[in-house]
Amino acid sequence: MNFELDEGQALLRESVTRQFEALGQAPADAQTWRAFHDLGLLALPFAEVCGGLELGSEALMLVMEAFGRTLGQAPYLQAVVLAGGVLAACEGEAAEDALARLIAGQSCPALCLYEPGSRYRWDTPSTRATRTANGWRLSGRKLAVPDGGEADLLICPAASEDGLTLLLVPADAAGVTRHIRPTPDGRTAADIMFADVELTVAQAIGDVRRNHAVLAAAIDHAIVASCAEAVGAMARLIEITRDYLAGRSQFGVPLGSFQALQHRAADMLVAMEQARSITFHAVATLDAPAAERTCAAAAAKALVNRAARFVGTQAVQLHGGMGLASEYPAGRYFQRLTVIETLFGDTDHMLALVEAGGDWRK
Amino acid sequence: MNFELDEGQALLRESVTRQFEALGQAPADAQTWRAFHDLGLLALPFAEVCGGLELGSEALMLVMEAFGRTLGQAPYLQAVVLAGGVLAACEGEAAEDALARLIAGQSCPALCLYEPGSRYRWDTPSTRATRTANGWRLSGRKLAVPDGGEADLLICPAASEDGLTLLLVPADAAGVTRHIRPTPDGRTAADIMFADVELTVAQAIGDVRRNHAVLAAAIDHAIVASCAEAVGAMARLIEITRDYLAGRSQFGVPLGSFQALQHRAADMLVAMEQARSITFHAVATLDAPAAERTCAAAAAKALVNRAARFVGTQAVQLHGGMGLASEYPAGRYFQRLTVIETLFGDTDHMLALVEAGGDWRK
Amino acid sequence: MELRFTQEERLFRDEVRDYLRAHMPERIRQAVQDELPLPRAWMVEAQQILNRAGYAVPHWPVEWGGRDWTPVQRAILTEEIDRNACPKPLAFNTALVGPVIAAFGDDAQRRRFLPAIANLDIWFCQGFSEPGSGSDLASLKTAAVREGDSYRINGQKIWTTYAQHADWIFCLVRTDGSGRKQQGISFVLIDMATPGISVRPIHTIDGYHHVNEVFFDDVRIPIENLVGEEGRGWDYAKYLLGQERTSMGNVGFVRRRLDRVRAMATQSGLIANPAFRRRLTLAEVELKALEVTQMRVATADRGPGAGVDPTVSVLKIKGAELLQAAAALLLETLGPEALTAGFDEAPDAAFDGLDPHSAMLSAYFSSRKYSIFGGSDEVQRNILAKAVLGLGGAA
Amino acid sequence: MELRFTQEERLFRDEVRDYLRAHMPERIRQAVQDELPLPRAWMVEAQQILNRAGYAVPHWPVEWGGRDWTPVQRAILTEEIDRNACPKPLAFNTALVGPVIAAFGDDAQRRRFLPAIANLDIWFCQGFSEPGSGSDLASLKTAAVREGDSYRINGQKIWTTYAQHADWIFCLVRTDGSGRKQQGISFVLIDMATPGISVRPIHTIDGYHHVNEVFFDDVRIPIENLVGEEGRGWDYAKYLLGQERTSMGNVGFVRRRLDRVRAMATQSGLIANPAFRRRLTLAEVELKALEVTQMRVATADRGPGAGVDPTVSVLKIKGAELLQAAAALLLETLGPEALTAGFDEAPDAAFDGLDPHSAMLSAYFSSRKYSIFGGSDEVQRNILAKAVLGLGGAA
Repeated sequence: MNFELDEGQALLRESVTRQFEALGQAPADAQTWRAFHDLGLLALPFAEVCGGLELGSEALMLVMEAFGRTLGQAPYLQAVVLAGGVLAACEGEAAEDALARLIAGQSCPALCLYEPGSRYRWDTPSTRATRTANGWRLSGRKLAVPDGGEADLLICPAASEDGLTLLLVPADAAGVTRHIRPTPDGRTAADIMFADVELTVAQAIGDVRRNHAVLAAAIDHAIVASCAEAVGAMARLIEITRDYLAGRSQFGVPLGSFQALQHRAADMLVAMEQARSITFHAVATLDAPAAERTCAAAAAKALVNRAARFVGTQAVQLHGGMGLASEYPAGRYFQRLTVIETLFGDTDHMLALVEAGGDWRK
Repeated sequence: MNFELDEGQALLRESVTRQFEALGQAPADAQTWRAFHDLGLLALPFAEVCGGLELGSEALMLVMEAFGRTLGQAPYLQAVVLAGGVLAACEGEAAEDALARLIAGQSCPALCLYEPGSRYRWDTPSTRATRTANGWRLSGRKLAVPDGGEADLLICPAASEDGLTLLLVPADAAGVTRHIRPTPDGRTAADIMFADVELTVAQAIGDVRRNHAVLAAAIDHAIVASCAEAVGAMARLIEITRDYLAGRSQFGVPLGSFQALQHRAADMLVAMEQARSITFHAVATLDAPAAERTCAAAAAKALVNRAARFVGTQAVQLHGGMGLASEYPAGRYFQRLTVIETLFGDTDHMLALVEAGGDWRK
Repeated sequence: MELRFTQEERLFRDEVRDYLRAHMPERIRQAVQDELPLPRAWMVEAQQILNRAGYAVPHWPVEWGGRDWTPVQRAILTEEIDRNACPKPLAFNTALVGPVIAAFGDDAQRRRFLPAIANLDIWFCQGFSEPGSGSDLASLKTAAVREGDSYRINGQKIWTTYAQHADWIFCLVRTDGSGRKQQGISFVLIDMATPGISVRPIHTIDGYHHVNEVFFDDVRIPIENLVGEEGRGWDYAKYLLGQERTSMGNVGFVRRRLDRVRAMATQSGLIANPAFRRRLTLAEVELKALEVTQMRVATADRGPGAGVDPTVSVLKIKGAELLQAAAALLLETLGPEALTAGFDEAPDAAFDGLDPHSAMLSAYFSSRKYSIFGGSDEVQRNILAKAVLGLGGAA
Repeated sequence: MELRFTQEERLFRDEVRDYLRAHMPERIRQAVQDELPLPRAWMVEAQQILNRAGYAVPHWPVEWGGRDWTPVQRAILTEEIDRNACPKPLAFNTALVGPVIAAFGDDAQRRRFLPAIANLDIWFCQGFSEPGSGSDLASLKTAAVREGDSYRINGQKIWTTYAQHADWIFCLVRTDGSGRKQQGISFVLIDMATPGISVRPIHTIDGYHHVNEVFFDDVRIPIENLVGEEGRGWDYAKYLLGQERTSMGNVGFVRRRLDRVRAMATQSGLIANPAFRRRLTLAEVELKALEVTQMRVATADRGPGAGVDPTVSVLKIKGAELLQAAAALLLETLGPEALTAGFDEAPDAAFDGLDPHSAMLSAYFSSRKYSIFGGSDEVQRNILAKAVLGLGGAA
């Protein structure tokens, strides 16, 4: 056991962070996506046989942490980790093609998980897929798909007579309507209506007997990736807060000399370090059997959610009015951390998942 | 609405506090009980027709607060508020006699509520009362009766063929065994075994159709009284902590000049004042319909429990090692506050009671 | 000691409630209920409805529209306004500049401003904070130099709420820089239409535009706009701190938000989750305590000028905490839909047809300000440590 | 980066675990499991069992019984000792006085003391704190005056754990009062049987007797009992702060306590209450994070004398918090029976037949000490603010 980066990991972290800082926090565009492609980020988690780099979970964690530190705006979590994770786990030509286009930087897919009233349960969709003469007809409504407005390809889980069916739907297919709404982190999410969308047989990917497991694995990977992103964002936000406290005076002395504020900052650090530790544990457990993996991912997200809220709100508090202004960075980190809190499940949901996993404590 | 004491209340508070301080924290004895009698405390809550002073809930609150401030050791909460409350609400000669003896300072009764595995539910006892030719036979086990070792008369709720039956059992009756154990506040509690205790018909007091309501009312009054005691203890503990911080130096400056400690003390004050407010609300609701009264009492206890834990643990923390030593007052207040937390129900139980009461928010 | 409302107080409460429900338009109450940002015109309309019944400035001197009410009555009014989802009177007008003009202004100022302030015919904003002053208000630098019959003002104010709506601004300015920083501060009124004033919006993390920077570049105002004596502005500002005590807990606001959480959670079924329910119940219990704390503060009212009552700090700290806790419950209630439950519309945009969900995430972010502005949590704890606990001299 | 245990590390863990389970008597493990105060003889017995396998002082120099293990192995040992409910080696001996003698003592001291310290043949207690010193350790006043070949010592120590059991005490004493308070402090070893020493018990709120006051009244000790150089005691004390890092989180202790809570709650049915279960699950999740934090601290071990690693403060703060949270869950699990679940027996009283419940309430009160002793939470936060955040100069 050893927590030091090896040479390759240190190099990866350095180059990715430098590149992300250069890209800044402008909305992601085609050029950004091209840069990601050239850095190898779009191929990073995938198996070599699919054209991926197969760099492993630790590498993905480092990339996500760099995202968090720099408040990167690109839909990497959605397209590569979540949707890409599903595509990579499904056999068949359609999924393979879609993955190849993602890796080549030609496509940006999105997975549509939640529905009105579903809360964080994704495994029993109300969206229906019915068989037609030529393939499938899809109807239903999916909610709050992060970066779903930027996707050209939607992966839509639906209930069919066969079971949990995964359908690949081009975003511009007839019958697809997207309502794209801004989210507080300066990005967007889409509410998506599928109204009698006609699909071919080939557009149903995967195997209904395995789809639940495929989705669960991809979601767990995305949960852990979001934890790493949050850890990076918290670490940077604590630095920003420290600099603010050290640089600003009140009543003739630096803010950072007030012990109550010092101790608050220390508590933020404690929360962040604990979040980092549990994220390490979840990364180390990503290849474990499914029940153990899901427990570890949920445990990590539970603690990361709590830390994100504490660090985010206290950073704003320590910044005073400045923390509330959108033009200063502290508030923007708080906004992204809050968005991450709402992804995949809040603390209570995650703790319930841990409990459902039975005796995960070893 | 007005929170200032009127003249009589101010006088009561002053005289009771002075008397309690004179008695000190020595274990309660017959002399203490005599002093209580002479002060009118044993008659205070009871109706004038029973020989009581009928001073009202506000007066009882003031007395209990003075108890808390001075860490009074006498079994007043148990004998007068809880057991006395049951006796006063039961008709019949046995209950009336017992109450008269209590008021006269000749008896010290106790109510036995909990059983192995019952947690804080008192309304479905496993203790059984069965009819005999001459009256009743009582068998069962009651747990952790506060000050139950000092009682000469035990009120024991039991299940019988009639329903919830209340039996008056002399503590020295054949078949009664008490295991008296010290509690952390320097007092004692008794585990009590009733093994085929033979009782007369007259020793069953009250009316099985009303017993549940009688117990509920007495318990609610005792809950609110315990809240007032905790408020008094917290207020005094905060003063003690303030004096310690102001009087003690470290690194060449008074402890009280460290802002982190100041803010902790301020938070203790906030918690105590909120506990005081919700106790006022509960006192004001003691005469309301039962459901509303129980909700208000439970709400008060929930918040008082939380405040007691925060104020108690933080007072110890701010005292450092001194807070852990039994011979200094801070730890003893913490001990009593912890005991109060365990009386009648912990925070979770109290919140569940509030929820069970339906729409208590008005 | 009388821990319950008296019969008279209950009747008073019913009277207030009946008036509010009868006269406040449903569209305004619904918008307040949904925590949407209100258009300026609606806020004026609402205050005039209150003022017509004497509900805008009951704490003022009777000759200027005040009512000779008990503190409990005033607290009941505040609570009913909040509970019935009515907009509160604009605090800058009724709680801040109005009482100062009433107490320290001259007769001409009183006649000119007080009726217009009460009726929101003139909208005032507040120019106290400056960049760099933070909680150390007295370090302000905006300078007013006497030149004949006028002052020439240069400097900058920040966090000025509703400067974009305001007709006038009341400012603390430095008229003398020679003594202690608390000395040489004066209290002046400035017409926002005066040449040399510019307003720059500060967009906040709730997605809205409430606050601003206000710049003064050689702004000339007549000396008649000085309130009271030159150099005593700090005293007047401290006088203000003794005012507006009963609304500091935001009790009614918390109540509305928690009621909304319960209604939404009941509809969605989330209420069946006991872990969630306990958190909601605890918040409701805390709120009940805060209601009593508010009444304790209100009835301990020691009149204007009596200085700071430290229990107000308990109210302020706990009120902010509960408003934030309620906002967090709102977020939890929304589930994944929280992601898109806000940030959809520009402020003061066409108002009809706004998704009632749309302001909820904004409310979450906006709630952070309650522990920062109006005396931060940290300042309140300093006050408690010093005033109540006798602990002081801290860094 | 290798976030999992290696195959070798897993084998090592199994080896340790097997030894502990095979050799540590069940009565001792049961008493540790029940958090009962152990008789002195049992603690000696347990440490000798550990020492026989080289488990008492693996971090010492190899020539004095140490093992040339990796930091991960040492961390695994600590955790397995805790997890299998074995008593830890007496920290005063193995983590504190031993390493100082090994590093700074002379050969005679090493030969005389180190084997006996490792085997608990000599029991040391610690004389650092004094009345009035609190966290400001260097303000100590106990004076050692050189008189020929001996020191004459006068003064008082406080919070001396197990002074009633100890054969020797290691003390910081003032040998020179002229310079800065950190100067003129020396590190000496004192036989507790020396005339002039008296021990007064301090009873604590957990109902037990762990700590004491120790009085020195003209106590004479030979100068051979000075460790290292006169006047450098403060340096040696600081050296100690860099030691004993991996056990500061009390990870295994928290684990045992939480396991006990879960077992009791499962038996009583309380586990069916989701609100309770969430609290327990959260504590377990926090503990899992703490286990990783502990390994991070262990593997970042920079050797003796490298000074303070601030991440240790995270471990210390969070370990205490979790131990206290677990104690609170224990209290909740007991329900009304908490009232009588402790305070029943005198310390070191006849050991058989103690109710296994009897120490639980004691555990609740005892847990408070973890955020006070060994560098209070407040001191740890100061360290973090200064060392990691670069914020300093506070009052």
